[in-house]
Amino acid sequence: MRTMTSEEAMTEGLAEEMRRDAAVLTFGEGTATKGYKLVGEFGPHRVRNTPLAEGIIAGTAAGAAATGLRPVIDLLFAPFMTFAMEELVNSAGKLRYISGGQFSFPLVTISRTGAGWAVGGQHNHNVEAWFVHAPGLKVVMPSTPADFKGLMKSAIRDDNPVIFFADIGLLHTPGEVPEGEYVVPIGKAAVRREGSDVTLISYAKTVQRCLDAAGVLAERGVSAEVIDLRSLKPIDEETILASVKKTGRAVVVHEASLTGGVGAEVAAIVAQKAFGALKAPVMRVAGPDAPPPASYPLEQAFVPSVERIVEAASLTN
Amino acid sequence: MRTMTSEEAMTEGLAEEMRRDAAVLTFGEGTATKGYKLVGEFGPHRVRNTPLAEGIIAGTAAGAAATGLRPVIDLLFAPFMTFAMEELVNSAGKLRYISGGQFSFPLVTISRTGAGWAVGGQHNHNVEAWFVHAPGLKVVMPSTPADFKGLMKSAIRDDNPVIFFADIGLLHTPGEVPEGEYVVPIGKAAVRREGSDVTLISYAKTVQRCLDAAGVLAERGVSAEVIDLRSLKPIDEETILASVKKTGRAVVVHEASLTGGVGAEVAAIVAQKAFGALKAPVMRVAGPDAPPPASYPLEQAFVPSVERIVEAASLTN
Amino acid sequence: MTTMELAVDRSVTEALESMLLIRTFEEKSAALQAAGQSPTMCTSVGQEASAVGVIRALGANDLILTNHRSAGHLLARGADPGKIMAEIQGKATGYCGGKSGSLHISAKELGVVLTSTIVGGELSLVTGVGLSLQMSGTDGIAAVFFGDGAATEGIFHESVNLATVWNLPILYVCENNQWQAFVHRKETMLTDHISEWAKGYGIESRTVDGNDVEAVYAAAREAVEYIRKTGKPYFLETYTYRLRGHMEPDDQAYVDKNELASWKTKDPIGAYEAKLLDRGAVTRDELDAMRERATQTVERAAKFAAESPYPSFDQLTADVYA
Amino acid sequence: MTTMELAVDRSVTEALESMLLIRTFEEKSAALQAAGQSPTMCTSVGQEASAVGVIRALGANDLILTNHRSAGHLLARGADPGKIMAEIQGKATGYCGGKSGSLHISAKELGVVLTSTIVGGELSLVTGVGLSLQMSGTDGIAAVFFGDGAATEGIFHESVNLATVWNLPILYVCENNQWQAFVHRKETMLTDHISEWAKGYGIESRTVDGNDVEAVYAAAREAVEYIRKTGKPYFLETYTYRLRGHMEPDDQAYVDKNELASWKTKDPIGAYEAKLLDRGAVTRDELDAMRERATQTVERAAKFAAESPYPSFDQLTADVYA
Ligand SMILES: Cc1ncc(C[n+]2csc(CCOP(=O)(O)OP(=O)(O)O)c2C)c(N)n1
Ligand SMILES: Cc1ncc(C[n+]2csc(CCOP(=O)(O)OP(=O)(O)O)c2C)c(N)n1
Ligand SMILES: [Mg+2]
Ligand SMILES: [Mg+2]
Repeated sequence: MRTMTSEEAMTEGLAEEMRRDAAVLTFGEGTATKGYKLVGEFGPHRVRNTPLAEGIIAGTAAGAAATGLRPVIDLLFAPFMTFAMEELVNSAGKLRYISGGQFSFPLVTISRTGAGWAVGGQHNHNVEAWFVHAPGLKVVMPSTPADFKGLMKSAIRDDNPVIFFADIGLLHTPGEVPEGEYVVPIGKAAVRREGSDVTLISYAKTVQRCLDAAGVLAERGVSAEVIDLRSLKPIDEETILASVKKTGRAVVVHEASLTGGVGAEVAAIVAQKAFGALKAPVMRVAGPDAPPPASYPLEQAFVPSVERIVEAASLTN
Repeated sequence: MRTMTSEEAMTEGLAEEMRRDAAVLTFGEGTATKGYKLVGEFGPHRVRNTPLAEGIIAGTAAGAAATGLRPVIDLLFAPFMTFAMEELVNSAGKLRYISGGQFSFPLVTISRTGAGWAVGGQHNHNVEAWFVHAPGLKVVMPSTPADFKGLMKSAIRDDNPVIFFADIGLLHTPGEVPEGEYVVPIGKAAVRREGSDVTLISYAKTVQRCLDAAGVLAERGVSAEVIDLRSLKPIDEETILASVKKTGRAVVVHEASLTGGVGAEVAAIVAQKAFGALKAPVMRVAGPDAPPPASYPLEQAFVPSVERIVEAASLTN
Repeated sequence: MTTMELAVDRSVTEALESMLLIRTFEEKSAALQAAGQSPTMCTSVGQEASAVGVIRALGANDLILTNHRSAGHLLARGADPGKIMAEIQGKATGYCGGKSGSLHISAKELGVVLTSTIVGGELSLVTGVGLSLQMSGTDGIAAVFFGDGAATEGIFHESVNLATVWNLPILYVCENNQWQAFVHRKETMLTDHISEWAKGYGIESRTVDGNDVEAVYAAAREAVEYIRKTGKPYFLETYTYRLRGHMEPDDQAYVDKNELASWKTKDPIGAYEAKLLDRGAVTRDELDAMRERATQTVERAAKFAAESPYPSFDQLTADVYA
Repeated sequence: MTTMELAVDRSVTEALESMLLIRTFEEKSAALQAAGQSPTMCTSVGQEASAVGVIRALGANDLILTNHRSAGHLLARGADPGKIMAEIQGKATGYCGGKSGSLHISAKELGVVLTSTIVGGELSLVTGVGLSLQMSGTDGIAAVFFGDGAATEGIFHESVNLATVWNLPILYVCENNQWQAFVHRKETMLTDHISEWAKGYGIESRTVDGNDVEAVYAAAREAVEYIRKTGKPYFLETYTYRLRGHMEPDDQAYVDKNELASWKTKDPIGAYEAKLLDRGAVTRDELDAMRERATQTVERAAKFAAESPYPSFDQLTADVYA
């Protein structure tokens, strides 16, 4: 199979959807500059640079979505979304419900986060849990180039606002991406490795760390199953619960800060709905409750390590 | 003991701290109009109306806090905080850490949320979990007039940004408030009722519903302990765990939407750290993953009812 | 009387009737609130000329965005008073099935797309609606109503600037009613006119006497023509005054008595009635008949709302997702 | 030579030396980045006159807020180049212990309070700093540096309006360098001058040639005096150009070659050297000596940074709370 980076895969997904549907357009700070190839193919009206103003970028997307377009907006880095919370949460997320179903908001936001570029806590801040806890939104955060493409396509086709997080640490790593039409459904997790003793549940860059941890655990005779959530809202309860009911043990892993992270939701689901099967405490391995530091070694230390995952999995035994 | 409403208690706490410390000042949209008595006592420089602009209200508070003042800002309703996320999260929450500890941000934000006034999803949206999942912030949400006062005083004295949520449904209910100096420490939960069979963990308006549920359960021979978290960050793990280790059963209750709510964090803590004591699934009873509707009967139905709490507690048996 | 005069004549009385309907509707809503029979709402008493003058200048395919103070805009657009009243009361028969309540009523069927009670929300959304219109290639325009308070939100700056840079077909209607809830406009800005701010962006702009329905209509007509011709946005400020409080009930204790009294003499309805009587365009009897019709209409609306059911409980989680 | 002339003379060469230090420092940083020995950073090459001219007009007790493009402001204020370089590299000896990196360096000891890399963050914070100064009753002022891009964020509108309404002692310094990362300013606004926007608020404002250090200094002096005398804010736009890319490395493929070339002829350092040589205020030998001193200083800084340790791992969770 051909390989490409996640960045390329995401762009390919966007370009294919723009080809398929004239209602799709994309804009953001530098979107046309960086996407000059898209400008070439789709013209300057469908690929636009904007002023430096996240609020109006998101608001424009919401207003356009409610009246027939399908905007894909690039908000650059996740912490900049703080300037667009009103438009994403109060408008895109709620106005369908508030209006009694009169409008829908088919839009996609892209933003980057996570360790990798040592850019510090105002560029790197994993806030996916906020959007999981906001009504009317969907949230995805892929870990492979194929999923970057397949989820981007699904996100664009979805009639609801989809918040698409790109893990900085994954953007430039190449991986296999199927040729032709390739769509990954929102709401469906992937079992990346099968196992029978413990379930490691993760998403984005820490999926690979879970896989590495599973390798280490295998050497110690522990068979770990690894689940890549991919979609954080809706979350694939079925896959999570089926696995934990089988293994009886769960470790949830993510880079976002521990307290109030998506891992809490996963742990809570497991503790309620797979309780009978649980043989051990539900463990969480996550970033500390601190902003990610810029200093490279510290930034790396922010991310759950293979050792910490192995240790947590061992504690469940 | 004298009684007053939560609204009055909160204002009394603020006034006392303004008397005690000249660095404390308060501003917001209509703060001086509604707080004309405070203007009378402390003058127009310390009690100010602002333009209608939440971002700059919060940013001004952060900048002032870093340079010697102790601002208390009124952001009115919780959904309006979406316009102030940048300033609260990226500045007040992170700039201490990012600057290597050069600055601190002693500020308090007040905002209202929750069912009670049938004002719909853009005035009523319980977003406390967002701030729990943001570094450098503290979050409180009291349930009694005494705690409104005591936590307001602690929040103002704290050298960190404190996000103070006022449950609309509680604001005008009177209750006892001790005379004189009365401070409630941040980070300390209150056991509102002791019990031995199940622990009901809640905060804000649903604490009373838990107490009512405990009454119903008692009639059925089930002894429920009721914990009022009061502080959501830091959260009082010790009190939660001590109780669940005693009862072996936990039900977490809040008005905020279920998915990704503070209840997920509590459930996760319990599932990891009290696992050995657990006799039953950790249950959550929460608002639906929807915006709160304006229509009064629907708005009321959004809030976990006594029946739902009783039912969840019964499922743990 | 020539056909032309007749047309003007009818338009004139329609404008007055529209204003009377709004006033009657809002005073009834407030009375119901005071009587404990309705939840709270904001009224636009004193600002009717702004709503009616602008909306009558729009075409049937033009789109409208409004805010928390929207009953006037909706009624001027021909909304069903019963469905508004029902929505205010959270009834299933309201425009939004009772989920909006008074604060965020939209009515797609009337082209009232998107209403937000987040002050400034309408300004963030209108650029997207304008973009849709631009991309669709029709000559439709989007009119957005917002207050002087909304103009102090940062999103105002972002919205007007983007609309100007992208040439979006938007009519910005700033209803400068001197109040931002409990704060007087003068406490929030040094300028008297929001149109002064607009100038900096390079958008065509103008302030009009918001209490003179004919002046508002004429200005809005000009603005709408300009937008259709050039594809560019236009900024119209209607200078007016909020005669009642911010939200019911409100004793207006914080309002300067002289200022209020002076603006009461400029009440857009009273002023227009006097003008029309003076011109001989209406008679006292016709006026009485109009008022009576408005009262009847509003009473029917109130009855409809009162008799309407609340939404069923399954609505609690309906329409979250498409 | 009179004492007065001498003083001017020294100030003149100090200004030049300060600009040379900034240029040398930033080019070294960029070279280290290119060599894989430093993380990325933004440079202010071409904008040195703005930083030096403004900062030299400030008093020792005045406070400064800056942004992602801050090395010039820090160095002009007398910051230790070694501590900046160490911070850029995430070393424990940097101004923020390595936690900031290049993008949000503040240095309380120099009065550089609060730096945010969120574009517009500095604008939201400065009103609070101004409020503290106002409440303290001193005559200190807060100077805030931000770009033309920051001016398109809504918070710009909120900040300038609040400062004007509340009479906060703030010097707004808009460094209009024609670029907002990869977007040309012209794509984001119809006006050429942000000071046009400022006018609407009623704030005193002015645009100055940002590549002429003496003109910037004179304008900033006047502004600072105005603020101290009136207690009111002042808006100063320094019109300049970003000669390097947005962030290292950047091939500037998207930049118009002619525009870039034309601004290169207006390089603030080259222009000032020529002017001073022409005036006889410096000799070629003195210039060479200055450059040599700058190079020495920067090499020492680079050595210091390179030899400095990374922060210890316990720093990961230190200083989250006070
Ligand atoms: C973002 C936000 N902040 C505050 C409020 C509370 N609020 C509702 S209306 C209002 C005043 C609005 O003033 P203006 O924009 O002038 O409109 P008007 O009410 O005068 O028509 C305020 C402060 C809100 N709804 N949204
Ligand atoms: C809120 C926010 N949006 C976007 C960015 C990414 N970004 C960093 S610098 C920059 C351009 C800033 O332009 P300007 O304000 O003119 O400053 P300059 O870089 O030209 O000095 C952008 C878009 C950011 N840091 N913060
Ligand atoms: Mg107003
Ligand atoms: Mg710039």
